[in-house]
Amino acid sequence: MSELIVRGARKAYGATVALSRGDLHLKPGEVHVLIGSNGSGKSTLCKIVAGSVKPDAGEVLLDGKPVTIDGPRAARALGIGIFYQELSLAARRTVAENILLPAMPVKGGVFVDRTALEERAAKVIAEFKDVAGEGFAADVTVDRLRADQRQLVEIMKALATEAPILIFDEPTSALDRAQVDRFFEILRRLKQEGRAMVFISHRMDEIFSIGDRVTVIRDGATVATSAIAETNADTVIRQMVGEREAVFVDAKPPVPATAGDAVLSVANLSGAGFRDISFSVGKGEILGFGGLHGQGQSSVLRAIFGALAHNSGAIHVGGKPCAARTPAEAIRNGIAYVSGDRGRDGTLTGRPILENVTPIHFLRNGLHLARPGALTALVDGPLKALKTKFQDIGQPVNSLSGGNQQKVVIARWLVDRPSILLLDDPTKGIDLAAKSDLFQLIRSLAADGMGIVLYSSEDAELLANADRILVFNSGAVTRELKGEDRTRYNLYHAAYEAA
Amino acid sequence: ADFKIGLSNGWVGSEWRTQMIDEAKAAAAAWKDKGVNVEVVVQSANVDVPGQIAQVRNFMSQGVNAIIINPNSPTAFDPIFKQAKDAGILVIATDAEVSSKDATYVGIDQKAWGAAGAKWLAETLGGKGNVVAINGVAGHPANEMRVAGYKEVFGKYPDIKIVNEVNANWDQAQGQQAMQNLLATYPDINGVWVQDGMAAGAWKSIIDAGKQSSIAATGEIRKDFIDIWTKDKLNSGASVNPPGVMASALNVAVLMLQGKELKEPAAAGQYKNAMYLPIPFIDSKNLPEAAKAVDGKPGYYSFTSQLSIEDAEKLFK
Amino acid sequence: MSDATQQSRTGGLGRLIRRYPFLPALIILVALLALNGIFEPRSLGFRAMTGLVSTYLALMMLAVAQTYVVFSGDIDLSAGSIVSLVNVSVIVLMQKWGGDGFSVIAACLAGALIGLACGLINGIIVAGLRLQAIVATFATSIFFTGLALTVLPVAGTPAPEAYWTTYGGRFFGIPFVLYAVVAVAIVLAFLMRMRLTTQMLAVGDDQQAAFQSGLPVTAIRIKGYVFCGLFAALAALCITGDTASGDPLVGGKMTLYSVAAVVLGGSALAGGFGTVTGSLIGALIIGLINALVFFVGTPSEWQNFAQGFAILAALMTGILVSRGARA
Amino acid sequence: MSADALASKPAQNAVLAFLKKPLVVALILIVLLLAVGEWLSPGFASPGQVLRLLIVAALLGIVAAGQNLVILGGREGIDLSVGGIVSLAAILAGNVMNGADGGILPAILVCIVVGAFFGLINGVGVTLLRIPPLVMTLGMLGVLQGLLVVIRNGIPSGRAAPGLSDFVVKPFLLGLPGIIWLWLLIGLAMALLLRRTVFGYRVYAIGSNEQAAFMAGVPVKTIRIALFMLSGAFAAIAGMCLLGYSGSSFANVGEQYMLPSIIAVVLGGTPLSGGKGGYTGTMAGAVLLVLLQSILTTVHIDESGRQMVFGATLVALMLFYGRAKAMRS
Ligand SMILES: Nc1ncnc2c1ncn2[C@@H]1O[C@H](COP(=O)(O)OP(=O)(O)OP(=O)(O)O)[C@@H](O)[C@H]1O
Ligand SMILES: Nc1ncnc2c1ncn2[C@@H]1O[C@H](COP(=O)(O)OP(=O)(O)OP(=O)(O)O)[C@@H](O)[C@H]1O
Ligand SMILES: [Mg+2]
Ligand SMILES: [Mg+2]
Repeated sequence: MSELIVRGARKAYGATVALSRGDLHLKPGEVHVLIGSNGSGKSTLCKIVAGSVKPDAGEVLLDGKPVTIDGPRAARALGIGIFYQELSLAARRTVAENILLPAMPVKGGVFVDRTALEERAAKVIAEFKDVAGEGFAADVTVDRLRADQRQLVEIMKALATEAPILIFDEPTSALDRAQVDRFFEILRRLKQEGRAMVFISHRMDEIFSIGDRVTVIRDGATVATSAIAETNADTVIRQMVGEREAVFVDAKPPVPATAGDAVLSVANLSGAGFRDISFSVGKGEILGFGGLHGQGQSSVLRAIFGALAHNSGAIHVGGKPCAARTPAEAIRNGIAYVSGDRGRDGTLTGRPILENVTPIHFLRNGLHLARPGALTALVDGPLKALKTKFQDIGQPVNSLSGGNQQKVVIARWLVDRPSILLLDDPTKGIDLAAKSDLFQLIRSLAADGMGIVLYSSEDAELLANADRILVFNSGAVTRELKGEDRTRYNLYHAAYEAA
Repeated sequence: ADFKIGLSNGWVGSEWRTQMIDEAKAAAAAWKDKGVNVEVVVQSANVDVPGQIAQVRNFMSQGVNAIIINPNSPTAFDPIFKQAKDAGILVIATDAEVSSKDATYVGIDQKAWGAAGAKWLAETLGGKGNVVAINGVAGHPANEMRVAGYKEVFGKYPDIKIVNEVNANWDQAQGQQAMQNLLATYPDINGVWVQDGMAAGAWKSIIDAGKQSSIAATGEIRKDFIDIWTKDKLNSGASVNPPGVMASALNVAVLMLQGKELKEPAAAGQYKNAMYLPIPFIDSKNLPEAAKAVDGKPGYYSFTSQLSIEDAEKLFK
Repeated sequence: MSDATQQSRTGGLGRLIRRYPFLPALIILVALLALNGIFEPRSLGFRAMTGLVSTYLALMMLAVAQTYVVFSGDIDLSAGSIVSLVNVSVIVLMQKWGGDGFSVIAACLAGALIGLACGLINGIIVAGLRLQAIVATFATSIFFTGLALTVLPVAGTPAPEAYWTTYGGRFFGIPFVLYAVVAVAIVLAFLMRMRLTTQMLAVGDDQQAAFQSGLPVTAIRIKGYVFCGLFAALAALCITGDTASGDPLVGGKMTLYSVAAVVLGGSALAGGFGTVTGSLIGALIIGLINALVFFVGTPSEWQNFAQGFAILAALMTGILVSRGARA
Repeated sequence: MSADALASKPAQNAVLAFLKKPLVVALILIVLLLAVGEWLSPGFASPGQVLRLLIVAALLGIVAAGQNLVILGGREGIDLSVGGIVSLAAILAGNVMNGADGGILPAILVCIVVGAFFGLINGVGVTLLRIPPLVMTLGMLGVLQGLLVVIRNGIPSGRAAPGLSDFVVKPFLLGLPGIIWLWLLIGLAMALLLRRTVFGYRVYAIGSNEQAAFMAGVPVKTIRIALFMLSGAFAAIAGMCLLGYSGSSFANVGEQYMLPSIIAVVLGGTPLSGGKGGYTGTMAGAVLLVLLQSILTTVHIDESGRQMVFGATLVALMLFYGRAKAMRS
């Protein structure tokens, strides 16, 4: 019914080869997982199929016949719908308009058919009704939605195409568990209907719970395709990393380090989206923030960092009061903040890697002159420590893959060591190997005496790396999990109970 | 007040316009000595044609007796002037002619103005030589009339050749640049016909190139330029478009409002509604007098003249 | 931004403004009308109001024209010179074709076509060749002005009386311009419901996203410029009616006013948000500010400053109010 | 394919990449235009004439320096008020010096302070009130134009000091007038500012992603306000030089620099979206623009024809630069 074959797809951006040999065989009625480390070319392959990237070579066959896809419109006409990793929403249009933007119902040939628009949008929205969260409605503009809700809109937009072939490029990276479950229910139903779906995620559990077959892509080339039932996480990871040593996320809680004096203490902090938050982080400690998405974890971190106002409460850094009103002030006080939303808060798009790593160094040292030579030597260490892949320090940061961009953003904080590191879901879109590198580094930073707060939307990550976990619910801390209490069960229990 | 007169000015890009309005205001005040109270209301701003039409409408809303306008367009005001006249308002245009048969033009003949400068230049050059022209804004009626004026005169001198004509938008610096370019490409220029403030710019380029002894060029009437003219003994001549034209128009307007009738109805010009004022001319012969007239004034002050009340009265029955 | 509580902080006014982005402009307009009325009661009379509309109808049209490119995040600095070009073309054609009723209509149609062609050229250059809108349309504005000067080298050439007496005349006791306003309002109401409008706004919001969603982005932007050219032509027809003559420089100064009117009307210059209704109001605001400055009795040398200052203040107020409500 | 051919391919690419650099494009076009000018009217490319063109280009180029900074700072940065500031500075400078060399220094001070002051207002409007720059500076242009009328009504307009005029038009060192040296100095200063100072790094940072820069501790507002102040100051300096060029101040002298200063920046390879580009290209862009205008003045055709050729040529030139990337890459 809708069998898609991609053969030898190739795409290079200047010197960077994004995809050297992309092969994919997608059958009707399956969820086909595409997996590979950051920058391996998954998104590129998807965009080629969806028509938004022009391949240098390769062919696409639909039901056995070669087709030319010369743009997103052509792809749609061929029955291919896509969820874009970076989303494709019009922020000031309503949810309903966004969902049906690619194919607005019209009457009289040119006028928007509002009734049909609302009806059809309502149908798709209804599927996520109880998990979409507060403030989600058909007539709300997208700019008023949270990140996870926007991702839902993008999912709905893909679903509304009713295309026989659907591509989902990391659709779950911002969703909470209930939303993911609902999404998977829908995928299973579509599977029954005989549709073909590509699904990309860096989360192993998701892959094994929804996938039928998996294609592994490494360094721009398809490595292997196998049935999910006939493979396991270990094998997949080995295929992903190739010769390199396979890495695993340790699911067992580490032995808690003995926390030193408090480097950061927060008392009764309240503001927009959080209230009455108190905690302290000791020297060498990794404090985890857990709970469902958007329960105030990010806001607290941003408030400490001076990027969000707080109404009341006290923040002490190294024993001294520090109520930063701007990030600059917080940085001068030794606070670092890594945002998961690198597109918005992180990368200086279009600028060289060097310029992306240096701003904190300038600020903390009160510099006025910049000497590129000395700076290059300076930033080399942190970039290496994170195993950042790049060709040239003068290369624009956006020519790197998402994961490597994130590493560049993290590296900027490591040039001059901060005393407090706030991690706001820092691994969004980072592959497993990179994650493992990152957490090793974080642990060693902690061992050197840094105080670290880690908010992660991935429970496994939190359980594996945090010494202590504060569970957030509706803007308040509802539980503290220490030592042996740090279990998945306790975490879920605390996260889901009514606040 | 006995009469309320609206003054409309649609462009404020030069001191000349400011002086024009100031002189008109002073002229209105001078009527007090004659026992006539003339109140003026002024609208003066950079506006486009619709904006100036709105100015006229605002005057109509205020119920003025007469409107004196320095129009941004010769033809665009036909409909609104008709409405004004229907409302019993006297309309007088000055400085630039208008086509409306419901208005009277009181001012100089721009074509004759252009011709006067050209005639001086042609005679100074002895009827032969290479001439360039630096004009104002292409498509602007006053500019085109002046151009027509010099073309007609130069046409009568077969040995005078217009080698190039450029537009410098009545901007002094652009006039200077244009002259520079022209001097570079036409080393054998004998004469330059240039108008208004651009003349000062053009002369600066001529002086910078050290050609002031070999080139004759028209000049302008601001004190700044008259000073340089005197000091450097430039070979120049300038027709005068006095900023006093609006004051002259005001004097005529008041007499008309008093119900007096013109001896000769205003019927000159292409639109048959003009009453032309004399165009003074400054050349080396009367330069000292002109210099004396502007002595002690600021640099931007233009040499001026106007129809006094007495002069104006002589035009009426 | 990432917090649930953000949502609940929206007052009733905020919701109204989000639904009707031109509301702040409307309030400013009403305030200006009231002030004009206080300082010169006659300026609110039927005659004066009709006059205001007939004079500023051209700027209103041009503001609408500009809005259609602003919707998709573009700008057209040549809009005013399109007005000039169409104005002189229509005048010359009317004269050439005899000036009777039929030729007047034919010339108007030709004028619309010329506007459309200019818009198409802009669209192809900006969207098709992907040049930066501000500089590219500045370049085409120079070109169009040159063209207008070729068509009619000097201002003049009266329009046939049939044309401007119609524009300035009355039918069944109601001025023609009011019919025109109603007709335009109806047309705009239809245009607002067009899919194209939504698509333009989506393109203005995020061009890449719109493209990836499968919208024909280039075509949509070109259509925006074509609309702009068309409405600029309508503006030219209004100017021709109000001035009854041709002038190759008539529209030059209107361009920046049209941009100001769009912003005054509450549209986002970056695209993705706005209404044509707002732009119409914005154009009237400019007109009323100019009138008010005079009626208040501002000394002549301060008038230009007062106008500039008042427009700047209105621009700021509008932006601040609507943002305050939206936040 | 032989090994040779394989080896020469990257070299070819390097040449092609070099030829595509905006600065190189501009320089090639400049040479081309000079040749065309000389061919159309002999004497056009003579050293003296080129020097005079450079003086005019320097005036534009100095305005464009500020414009360039504001554009680099991103967030649709643009400064339309430079037209008004140039005029204002020319008038103020004339009044302050009023023909006396002793007044030059005070005039410089007054101009820079006044220019920076209006830049400050622009910057505050753009950053603190978050008015889009185009709107803010357009409004400011209206205010400045009004202010010019007020000022010219109130105070007598003065004259350039001979020293200032000499500085602009008379050869000063190596046959070049002072203004050219000033321009070169500004070029050098801009290059250092943008490439070797933290300020410069920060300008690019806020130009490419303001929010990210803010989160990395860049004082976003301070920098942007500084950019607008610099733009005002550069426009004011240009206004002063313009006074020196024309000898006396008058009306709206500055308006002719408003949009051309933007064009010069674009022709120099700085896209209006900000965060990319530099001033060296802009200098070439200014020369290119002035050259084009001058060629057209010397050709004997109607003004209407000149304008059409000018407009069309500008569009054609822009095709060499800053074409946005195709959406489907
Ligand atoms: N527009 C672009 N310009 C230049 N290089 C690009 C561009 N898009 C992608 N690349 C490069 O292509 C490679 C593959 O990128 P792609 O986005 O397909 O990776 P991915 O597998 O989706 O990674 P991730 O898991 O981080 O999303 C990367 O090395 C990236 O640097
Ligand atoms: N609370 C906030 N959360 C997220 N982004 C913000 C916040 N406040 C400001 N920003 C972003 O950063 C930009 C600059 O903000 P900011 O006030 O505070 O500059 P600044 O670094 O403090 O400059 P200065 O120190 O000179 O005042 C804003 O325009 C906005 O985009
Ligand atoms: Mg990807
Ligand atoms: Mg990616």
